Amino acid sequence: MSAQLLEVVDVAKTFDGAHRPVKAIERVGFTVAEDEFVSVVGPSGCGKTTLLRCIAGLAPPTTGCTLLRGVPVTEPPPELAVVFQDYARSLFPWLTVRGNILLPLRRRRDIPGKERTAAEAIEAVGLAGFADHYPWQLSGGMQQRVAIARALAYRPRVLLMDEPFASVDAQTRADLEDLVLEVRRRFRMTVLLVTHDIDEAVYMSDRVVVLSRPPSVVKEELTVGLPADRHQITTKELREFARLRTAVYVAIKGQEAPSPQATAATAGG
Amino acid sequence: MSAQLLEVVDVAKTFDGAHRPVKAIERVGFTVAEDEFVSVVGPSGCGKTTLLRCIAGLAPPTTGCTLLRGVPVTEPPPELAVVFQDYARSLFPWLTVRGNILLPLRRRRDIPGKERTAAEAIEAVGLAGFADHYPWQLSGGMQQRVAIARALAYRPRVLLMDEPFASVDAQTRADLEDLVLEVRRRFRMTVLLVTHDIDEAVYMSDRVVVLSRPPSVVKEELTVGLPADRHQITTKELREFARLRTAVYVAIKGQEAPSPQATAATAGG
Amino acid sequence: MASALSEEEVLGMRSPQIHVTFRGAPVVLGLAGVALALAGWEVVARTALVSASDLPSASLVAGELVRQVGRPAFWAGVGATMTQWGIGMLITVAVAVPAGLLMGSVEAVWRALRPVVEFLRPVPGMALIPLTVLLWGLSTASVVFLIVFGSVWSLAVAAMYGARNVDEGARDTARSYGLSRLERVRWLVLPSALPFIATGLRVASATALIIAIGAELVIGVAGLGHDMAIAQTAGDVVHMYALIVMSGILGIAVHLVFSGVERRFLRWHQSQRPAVPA
Amino acid sequence: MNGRRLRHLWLEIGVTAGLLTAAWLYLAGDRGYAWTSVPTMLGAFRDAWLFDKFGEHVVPSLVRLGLGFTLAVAAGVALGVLVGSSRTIRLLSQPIISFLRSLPAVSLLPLSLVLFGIGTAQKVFIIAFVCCWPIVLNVADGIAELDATMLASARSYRVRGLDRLRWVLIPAIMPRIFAGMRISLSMAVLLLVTSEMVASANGIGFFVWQSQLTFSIPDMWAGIILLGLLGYGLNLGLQVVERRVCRWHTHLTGRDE
Amino acid sequence: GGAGTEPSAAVRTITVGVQPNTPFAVVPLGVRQGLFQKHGLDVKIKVISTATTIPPALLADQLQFSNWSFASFATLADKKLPLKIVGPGDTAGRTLENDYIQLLTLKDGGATSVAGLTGKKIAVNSLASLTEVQVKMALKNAGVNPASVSLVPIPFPDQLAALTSGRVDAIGAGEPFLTLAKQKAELNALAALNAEIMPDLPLSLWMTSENYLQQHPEVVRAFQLGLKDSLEYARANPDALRKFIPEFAGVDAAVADKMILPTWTTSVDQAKVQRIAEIMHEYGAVASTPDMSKYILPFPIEAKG
Ligand SMILES: Nc1ncnc2c1ncn2[C@@H]1O[C@H](COP(=O)(O)OP(=O)(O)OP(=O)(O)O)[C@@H](O)[C@H]1O
Ligand SMILES: Nc1ncnc2c1ncn2[C@@H]1O[C@H](COP(=O)(O)OP(=O)(O)OP(=O)(O)O)[C@@H](O)[C@H]1O
Ligand SMILES: Cc1ncc(C[n+]2csc(CCO)c2C)c(N)n1
Ligand SMILES: [Mg+2]
Ligand SMILES: [Mg+2]
Repeated sequence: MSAQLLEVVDVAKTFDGAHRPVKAIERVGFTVAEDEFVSVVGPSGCGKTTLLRCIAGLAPPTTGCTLLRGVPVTEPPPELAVVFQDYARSLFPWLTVRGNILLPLRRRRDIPGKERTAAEAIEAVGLAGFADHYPWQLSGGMQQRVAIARALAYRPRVLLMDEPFASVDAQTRADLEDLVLEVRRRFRMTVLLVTHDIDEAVYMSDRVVVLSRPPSVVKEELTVGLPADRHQITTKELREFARLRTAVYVAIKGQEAPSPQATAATAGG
Repeated sequence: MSAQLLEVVDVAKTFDGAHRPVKAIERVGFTVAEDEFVSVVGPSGCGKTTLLRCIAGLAPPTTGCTLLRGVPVTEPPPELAVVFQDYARSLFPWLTVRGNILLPLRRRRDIPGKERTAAEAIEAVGLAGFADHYPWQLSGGMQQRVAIARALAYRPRVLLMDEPFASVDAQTRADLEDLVLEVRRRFRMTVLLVTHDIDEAVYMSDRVVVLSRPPSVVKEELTVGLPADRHQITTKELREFARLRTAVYVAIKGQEAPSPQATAATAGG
Repeated sequence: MASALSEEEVLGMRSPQIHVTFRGAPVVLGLAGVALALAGWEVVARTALVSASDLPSASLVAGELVRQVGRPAFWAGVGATMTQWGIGMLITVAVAVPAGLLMGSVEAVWRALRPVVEFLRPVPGMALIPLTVLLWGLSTASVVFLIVFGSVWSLAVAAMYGARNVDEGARDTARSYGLSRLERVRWLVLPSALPFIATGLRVASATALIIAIGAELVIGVAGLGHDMAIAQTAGDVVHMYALIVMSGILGIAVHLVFSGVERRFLRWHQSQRPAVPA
Repeated sequence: MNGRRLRHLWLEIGVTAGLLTAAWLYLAGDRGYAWTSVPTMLGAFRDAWLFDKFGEHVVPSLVRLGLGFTLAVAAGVALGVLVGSSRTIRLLSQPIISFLRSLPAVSLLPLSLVLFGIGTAQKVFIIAFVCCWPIVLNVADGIAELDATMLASARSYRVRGLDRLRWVLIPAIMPRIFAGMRISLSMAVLLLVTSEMVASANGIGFFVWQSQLTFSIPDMWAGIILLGLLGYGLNLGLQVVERRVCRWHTHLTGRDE
Repeated sequence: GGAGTEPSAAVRTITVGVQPNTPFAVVPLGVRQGLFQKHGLDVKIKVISTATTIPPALLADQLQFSNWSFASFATLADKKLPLKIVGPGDTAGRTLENDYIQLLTLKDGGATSVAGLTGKKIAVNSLASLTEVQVKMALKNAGVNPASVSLVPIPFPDQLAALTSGRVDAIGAGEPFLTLAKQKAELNALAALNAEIMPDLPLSLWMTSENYLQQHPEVVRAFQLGLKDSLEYARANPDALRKFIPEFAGVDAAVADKMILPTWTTSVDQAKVQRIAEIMHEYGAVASTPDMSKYILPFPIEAKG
């Protein structure tokens, strides 16, 4: 692992609530190294999306800051792509699937054969045949896959993903996980993934950052010592995998985990 | 179990696609008895949402029909409520959390103490303190919980839910699952749940309907023979639970399941 | 304006009336509407309500219109009006849409222009006739000036509202993928604003027509308005109403053209999606 | 945020001051018979409106404007909802609406005299008749473009009838209603002048028209300036109301950050 | 350059603004008869629908000449607009037979004399203008306090409807609406309104801008000569005028046959013109009494050189 690519420095965020200000993030700090894959997990409403928006330069933190290669982020950096949690709103309804994927590529001189790149991305997320459909002609899961395809085709140096697999079935999810890992390796991306799925966090990451309930702080950071090459079946059969999953579970719950069987079930929920 | 409450009779649905018509549902038929809890699982884009819309009377099938107590459904029946997959768009942004929950109750003479009912529902989904917030002041998972609270406060005889727990963390998800089971028992609801989570389908249901890839048909129907009282830990420790989970997995995959450990992980994904 | 949503979806109930869904429905229903209105006019003109007045009956006016249609001078008037309208609309669109989008998307621009825009918007062009004649003469230029002055604001305000209609999710996406300012205007702001601009165009095109005719009438530049002025001073009420009806017919024609264009450019839009999917 | 708001205020004040100065300097020279110098305009403005003819001309105009605009909004929203909600009604009414919207206001004057006589009603009719169309169109289009999931949600919970109108449709199209109202309000001020062209012996429009007839150029400008200020003030008020009513929309479009 | 006809070298094209009313038809009629061509002018007629556009159009040299009225000229003179009266048009008739602006009521229940109009509503074409003054003078002449009636500005075309629907009790109607009104409804003619002001009231005139006069006095003189010929032609050929009106002003031929025609004159009565300005001032239609003589050119002006 090389130098720190991304630094989240004491970020705090307070919103105007209904009656009084809502402190969403108390104080969160962690770093992501070049080419690292970091997952962020935490309870619903703890500020994961907010944090991602701060890192992407889409919203300023109330206090603290985020740095990319040591430079404070105030605007979305060009080498970064985001898969938004609210995928339906992030797709442009006036563009087809292909149009949505091609749009960010317009200015990318460094990507030759854009049409082919887009077609490959569409194919890779299992949407071959739907390139000319509009987002509103697709199911929820299909829309979410368009958003993923767009981000992958963009080949960013840094990829931020906010629960990108929430709306797809288990099989598709596993395929997409492997797709992201594969693309990440091929194009040397640094990835920050927000997920509610503990297995997914462990399976995909080099490190897992666990956030507390709001006002949130970093509750724990776990380094995932699994072999770099992951496989849906063999990796998940490893004892280390089971140990890590339990460790994340414990970090979230702040208590001892139940039996492995139940943990798997609950965590998988 | 009493008579058939809901009948899905040979429903087929074709959409105008980009180039040619897209046959989403080939021919789907099943029934749901009074007070039964049925889950529908199937790959992304197989027509689950479409099916739910047909059952709710929100869209007509291309051929076939849906019956509620033997009467063809052409309009959303008064005794039915829906939790939409696209929860963000199903909430009214000009109403607060409380306002969104109270609006459907306005004309419900049979629900006394509406304010209290709404407050209880908000509390139950873990949003106490957010009653006066607007949907856009909430995180994705919180919005999804508002949609669930609205449906539960409405106390429908039939509840249709389209991936209602997709955006919440594992712990919240488990809590919400139990909440729905509890409310369902208390008010004797019939529930049809669309989910991508095999564990969830087995844990919550009396029966699981597995749909094929599009153009979809019913691939398998599995009766869940677990004791009526479910518990997140003990139920999931049952051998029968593991057997059913694998059965559903096999039905979806159409092949033998991998080792239980891996199945749990993947299915839980 | 062809709606995507079925009546039930919008009204929240199944409407009791027969669903008219055959192919020629727009034309047949449209004509039915016109027939209904004409019948209403005929009745009003023939009953006591205004019988003592100068309102001629629909049949009388229709007869006059048919007579006028055979005269080249009539078509010269129509042609002149539509030419002036066309030039005016071109300038209006060219100025108002970019200006409105800019005002809607850059707060500083809006604040800088607000005093002028909000002050000039309610200034009646017709009240500036002496100034107009002094500046542009008794000519087409005067009419075009008044058309632009009278309709540019409403379209600009529509475009401004449109530009503010960009969904935050879409905006964030565009920003995070580093779309340039120009790309954002073309691929994000413009499509988001299009529905408002489409409405604004329909409003402005009718306003422009009204102003064209009014300006011709007042300034005395060739066109339907000028013919109206002559009919008016001559006391030829029937001719006058025939010309008024003609301006309404031009309004329908203009509407048809614009809604056709709209259907082309807003195919993706909620309002244009197929009604009850087959 | 506060700093930005202050900067915008200064920008607005600065630009206004700059433009006024430019106009002042430009009009100081002889610019022809239809112009007059800014001091002369301001003098005429003071003589006309502070507060000599205020009661005589401004008050009746404000009454006509208020009634006409209110009627335009009410009729516009009602008609717009009706037209936007039903395909049948829309197809039936579209040609007539296009027809009525294209009638020159001046040509409505004779008919308005016949129908409403020579009082306030006739002016209110002229204003309301012409000003309701931007609202009708915006509302009808707004209804037609409502999000399908949102409508399905209302339908499945059987929010219908007046509840649906009050709690779903009207709030949802509020941005459209305001877009229409912003255009209508300025049009109402314009139409004030047209409506006061005939059968009127008072009102700002009458004053402007009379100044023109008698070639009192400074008075004409005094009237025009008052109309501009009136429209400016009313539109500012409308914007304040809009900001409060459409807060949710501002948030959904991310303009609050 | 044409071969043959007389002053071909000097033919000059001018644009003359004319409102489509009978009193102003004299110039287009003269043009039709070649009476301006005779004096070296190729006249283009520009039909003007609104009077307020005329002064700016003259000042901007969009028009070289235009029709106007003496009463309204007092308003222009009051504002010191650089315009000049180049010649007369018509004067008013003296009786109900030949005055084309009349005070009318409904035969059915309307007042039968001016004295009966106390406290009533009367429609006039516009306020602060000759029509207002006319009605007020008629009332005063009949011993009615003008302050007791309310004058409602309703344009000529809409007056009859206002009368028959009872919105007003009397109208001050001018041709062609006078004839039209009499055809459509049973009416009492109470007064010849022009005659109420003074006998032989000077009505229409033709004017140009001071600037144009200075630059092209010879054209002004030529126009005056053509105008004079036209006035004389119109006086001598009323039937030619009646035939010309439908084509020029769009008036129905049947109405044109019955209309009261203008009384043409070839001189400007300075004293009467000045008196008009005084009356306009007295009745508050203008702010001062301008010296009208400063604006009246000799008819015709002397030829230069
Ligand atoms: N615009 C806003 N105005 C007010 N409060 C907000 C706003 N956006 C977010 N919040 C609050 O900030 C907190 C964190 O929200 P955020 O969306 O970051 O959570 P999250 O971790 O992404 O949750 P989830 O897993 O449910 O998506 C929530 O309590 C929410 O109510
Ligand atoms: N409005 C539409 N126009 C055209 N095709 C549509 C439309 N809505 C749905 N479809 C198609 O119908 C199929 C089923 O869609 P549906 O939303 O029912 O799937 P789903 O099972 O709910 O999927 P997911 O799990 O991803 O939500 C998809 O292939 C989709 O492309
Ligand atoms: C605002 C305004 N509207 C219309 C006119 C023109 N005008 C005034 S009166 C009249 C005829 C009816 O009397 C006409 C056409 C104007 N100058 N100013
Ligand atoms: Mg989130
Ligand atoms: Mg779905």
